[in-house]
Amino acid sequence: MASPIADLTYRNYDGPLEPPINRWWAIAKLSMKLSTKKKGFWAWSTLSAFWYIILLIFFYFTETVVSNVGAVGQKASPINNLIWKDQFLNAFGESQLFLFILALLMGAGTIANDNRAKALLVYLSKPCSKLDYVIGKWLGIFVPMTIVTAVPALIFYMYCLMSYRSAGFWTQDPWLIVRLLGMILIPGTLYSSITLAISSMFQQGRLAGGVFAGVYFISYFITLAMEGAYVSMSMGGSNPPGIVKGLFYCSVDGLQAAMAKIILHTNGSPKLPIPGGAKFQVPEPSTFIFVPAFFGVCALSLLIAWSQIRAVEVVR
Amino acid sequence: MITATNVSRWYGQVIGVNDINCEIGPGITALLGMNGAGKTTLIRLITGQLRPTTGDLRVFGLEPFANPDVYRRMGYCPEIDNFYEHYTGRDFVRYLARLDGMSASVGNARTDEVIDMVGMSERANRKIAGYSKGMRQRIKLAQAMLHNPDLILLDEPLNGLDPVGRREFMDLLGGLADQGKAILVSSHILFEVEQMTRSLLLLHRGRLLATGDLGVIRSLIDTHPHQIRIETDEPRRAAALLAELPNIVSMKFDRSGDAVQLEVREPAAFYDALAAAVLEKGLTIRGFSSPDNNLESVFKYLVEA
Amino acid sequence: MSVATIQNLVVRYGNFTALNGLSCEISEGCTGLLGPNGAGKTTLIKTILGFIKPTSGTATVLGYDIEAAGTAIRQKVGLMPEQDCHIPGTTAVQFVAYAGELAGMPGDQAIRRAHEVLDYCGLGEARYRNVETYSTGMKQRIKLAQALVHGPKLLLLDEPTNGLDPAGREEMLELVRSVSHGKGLSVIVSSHLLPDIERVCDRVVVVMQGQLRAQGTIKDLKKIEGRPVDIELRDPSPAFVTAMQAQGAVVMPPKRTTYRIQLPGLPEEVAKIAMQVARDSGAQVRGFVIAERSLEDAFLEAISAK
Amino acid sequence: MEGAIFMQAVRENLRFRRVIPWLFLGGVVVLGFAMNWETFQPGADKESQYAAVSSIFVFHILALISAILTSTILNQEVENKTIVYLLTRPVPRWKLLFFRYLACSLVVAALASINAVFASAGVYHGLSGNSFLIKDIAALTVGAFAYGAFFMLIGLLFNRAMIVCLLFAFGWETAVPNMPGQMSYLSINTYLQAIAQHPSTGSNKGLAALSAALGENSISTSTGYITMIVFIVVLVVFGAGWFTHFEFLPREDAE
Repeated sequence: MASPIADLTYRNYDGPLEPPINRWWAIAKLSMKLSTKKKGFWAWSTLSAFWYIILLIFFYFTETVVSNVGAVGQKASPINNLIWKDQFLNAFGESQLFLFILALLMGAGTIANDNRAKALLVYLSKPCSKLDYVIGKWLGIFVPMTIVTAVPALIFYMYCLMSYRSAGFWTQDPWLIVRLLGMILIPGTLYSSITLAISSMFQQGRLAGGVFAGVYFISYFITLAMEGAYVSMSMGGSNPPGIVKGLFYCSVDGLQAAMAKIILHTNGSPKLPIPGGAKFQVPEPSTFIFVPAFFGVCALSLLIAWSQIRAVEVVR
Repeated sequence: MITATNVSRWYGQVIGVNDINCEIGPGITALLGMNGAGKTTLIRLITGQLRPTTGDLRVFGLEPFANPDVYRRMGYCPEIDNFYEHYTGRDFVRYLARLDGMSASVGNARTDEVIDMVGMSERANRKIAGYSKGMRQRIKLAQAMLHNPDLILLDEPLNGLDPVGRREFMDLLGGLADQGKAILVSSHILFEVEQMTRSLLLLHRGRLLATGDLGVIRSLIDTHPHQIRIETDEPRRAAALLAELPNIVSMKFDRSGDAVQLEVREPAAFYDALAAAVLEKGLTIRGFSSPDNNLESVFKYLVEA
Repeated sequence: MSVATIQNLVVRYGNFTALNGLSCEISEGCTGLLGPNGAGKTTLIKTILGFIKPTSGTATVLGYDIEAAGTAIRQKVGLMPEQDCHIPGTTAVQFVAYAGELAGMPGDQAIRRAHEVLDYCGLGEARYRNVETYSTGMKQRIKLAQALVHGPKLLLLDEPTNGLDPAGREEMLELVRSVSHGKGLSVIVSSHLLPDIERVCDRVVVVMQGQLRAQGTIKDLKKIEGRPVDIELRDPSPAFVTAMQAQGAVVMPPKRTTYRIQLPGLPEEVAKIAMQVARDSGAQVRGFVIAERSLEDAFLEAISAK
Repeated sequence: MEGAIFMQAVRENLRFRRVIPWLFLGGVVVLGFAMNWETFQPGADKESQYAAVSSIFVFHILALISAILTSTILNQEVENKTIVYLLTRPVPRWKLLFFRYLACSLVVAALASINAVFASAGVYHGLSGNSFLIKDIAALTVGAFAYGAFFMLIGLLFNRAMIVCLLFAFGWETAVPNMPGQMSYLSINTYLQAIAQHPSTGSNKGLAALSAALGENSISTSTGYITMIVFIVVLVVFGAGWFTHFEFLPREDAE
């Protein structure tokens, strides 16, 4: 018989419970919720699209100028000489620093802070496994990272598809959209793996962040040094040896650039339409070395993370 | 040894302690209070990690903030649970012994001594990372006693110790107090404090609510109302006999009919009257007891008042 | 019906044996798990949850085998760990709801239930604040809340009152007591504070050096032979002791102002004698109860027996 | 007592897990590049090769090592709350800070010098023949102390010290020395390069930018030394004063 006054003391939960498998989605969801709450996330995400914006402004002005001057024929517009996929490559290259900062923001602390807060005790006392945890954390970085890379690229693609079919946008490479979808996955895949590995080795998010930044910058210096060497050799008229081209891609940024060039199948072209600038571009690297290298780095990182995450400290 | 005059300390807008006046001498003094009452702040002020915002605090007549002369005579067991996790317990204490100004050999000998005192001799060579909470507490206590200080401050020292460890530790503190050392123990596990202390300081919301030794506490106990339960086969007769007493506030009978519950304002007078009722009026009782006849209820009474 | 059955459980870490052939039966209701530091209590809890694979022996929890059905067990069990733990960067509501989702609750149900559980745990407006700013007492509450959120059938509490002040302890114990009685929820409490165990538990299991030392109801453990009485005086009184001894009473060493006295006769008679003696020797009787062994004494006896 | 503080800090910094990444960096990256530098800068003589490797790698790694290891002086202890054990001992606070700083800087100098030795060994295929090595080690040691003092002060003043330090090490220290005019005088690296007196990288602008040699760097060795020593002394004295005077408590959890 129902009493008019409800019993508000403790009651058990008897609502629906999903079977205790695949809890990773809950973990990924929370990771994303927490990252997107940070102001920095939105600021750096927006900034990462800046090259697309510059391109749009450039296009706008060129067109205005061309139509106003009028006398100059359509052929003379620099837009007609563009290699379209290289515009995506350049925008990607320009966004790399920002994507790194995003990775630092989202990923560096992800496991390290959990270690500090002993959050694993919470995770593992619930029906979720170490695999759920790793997958969840990985997706928690991968998904936002990929979306941040994808949104401006796809918007730019749509814009170009509408406006510049006459300038060869479609005919240059009809498969561009497929290649783009591949390129978009690169930073998410690499960064979520690397940050998980580094983060899992530390108890403090800041230390993990410091080390991640160290790895990024030191390897970035290699790329910079090789670029300097490549450009100066090319200017001097000599053909830079293979090692220079190879090492150019041996950094966190370089590896992504290598993958992007392989996927887009291009050597790249200069950011500003300088005649003859193409010879300063480090050419597309070997698919057979860098595709396995890229996935090797990801796999190795995940392996490190897997071995570092421990369910319980064994108290002797 | 410790003299506080109008000591206040606040953090930004949050007040830690407010206008504390007290003196702490040799023997064990308990520092009581709820979470957030300012116990830790007061201890941090005394150990010179903080400066009072206003007022004057002296330890051995000196200002304690960052003052090595004070630390030479003071041992401190913080409430934190953090160590150099990759050190062994022994190395940790040894290092702190060196910081106390001991030479390596003296430091090592003294380390072994204090580690033995806290019963960690066999386990001291393991890494602290693998220690249980109780072992961590012991190591923290060991380092507080290293340089044989005159004043020892212990912030929640008994947390995580098992009953055997607690007993050993209280005996150890008792022994130190008998040597004339001043020991200030903060705790909120009252039945333990009751067992070891002679005097206490009670903080509430940053203010000093009560100070005194056991005698003072005793009379405090007597000035607040007591709940007394008398077990007897004739509860109504007992009630009739006792109802005449002026200091009884209320009476209640148990449903089972073999006990009566009284609220009494002046317990001292009441207990004499009860004895009289039993001895002179022939009231038979099986037993009586009061849950309020202890420190815990005084504490509750004072804090809630 | 028993909640957990443990048979000959052996757990080794390397060459260190944490549990050495432990067998016990934990029945419904509230059970206290006692033992000195390092006795294997925490290891037992971790093994029950399937964190640690036992070297040998078997155990079933809520009818599931611990080796075969770890996740199924963890969905029906709530753990409140000893250490402070939380999910960094969340508020209490988020944290508890998240714990519920991890256990398999749908997201909308989890939020609703999180609020409900936080109400039981007495966490008010602070629930919208970041967990990292919490005080010890509040951290304990959210730890309990995250253990309760998915409506477990068995709740494991490791030192639930650690770091709580008297008022907080009171509330926590009251809460544990209320959830463990008549709500279809069994509780295992591991604690060093024996008065706490005494307050909330019906039964205890004493573990030492990885083996079972004693188990039974608290009532049984506390019984003493010979029906002595405890007499509490206002102040210590040697005169009272000598006078009682003159009456033929056996007086045991006092604990503060409480004297344990053995004297033949019904309690009513003894009470009368004691009061008379006290009055004659100028002491005041403050309490008179039939003596029980404190749980602490029972515990110390259990662990020192070889 | 001073000895104990110093030795403990040295041991803490020389823990295997901490040192191994730096040795790896030196033994693989620096040595590898040094051995093959001629490929990247054809026709350059050994001095220029060494100078390029040293400026590009060794000096940047120095800043990185310093940024990461300096946090062990204080920040790590504050964050880990273990600082209370040290602050409540009869040691004057300035001594605590100073000897930990000394130990940390020496370890940083040693690790950076090992990198320099790797660079030299790679270019010269052996340990002899490099007249720059000694000067470089001197510059690295001064640099270790200067970065150490600066980062220590940042650690005393800010909560999120490591991020600030890394931004300084990679942002400020790579950009400012290349700035025109007198801006370059505001970078530690400028003075270190003055002490090391590397030969110019010639017309190669790309490499010059990386080796922080684009700016007008006309500081003499002695000016470099004097400026750095004054800088170090001022910062350390200021830091010690600050540490003695102010409270260093782990962040107060709303008690």
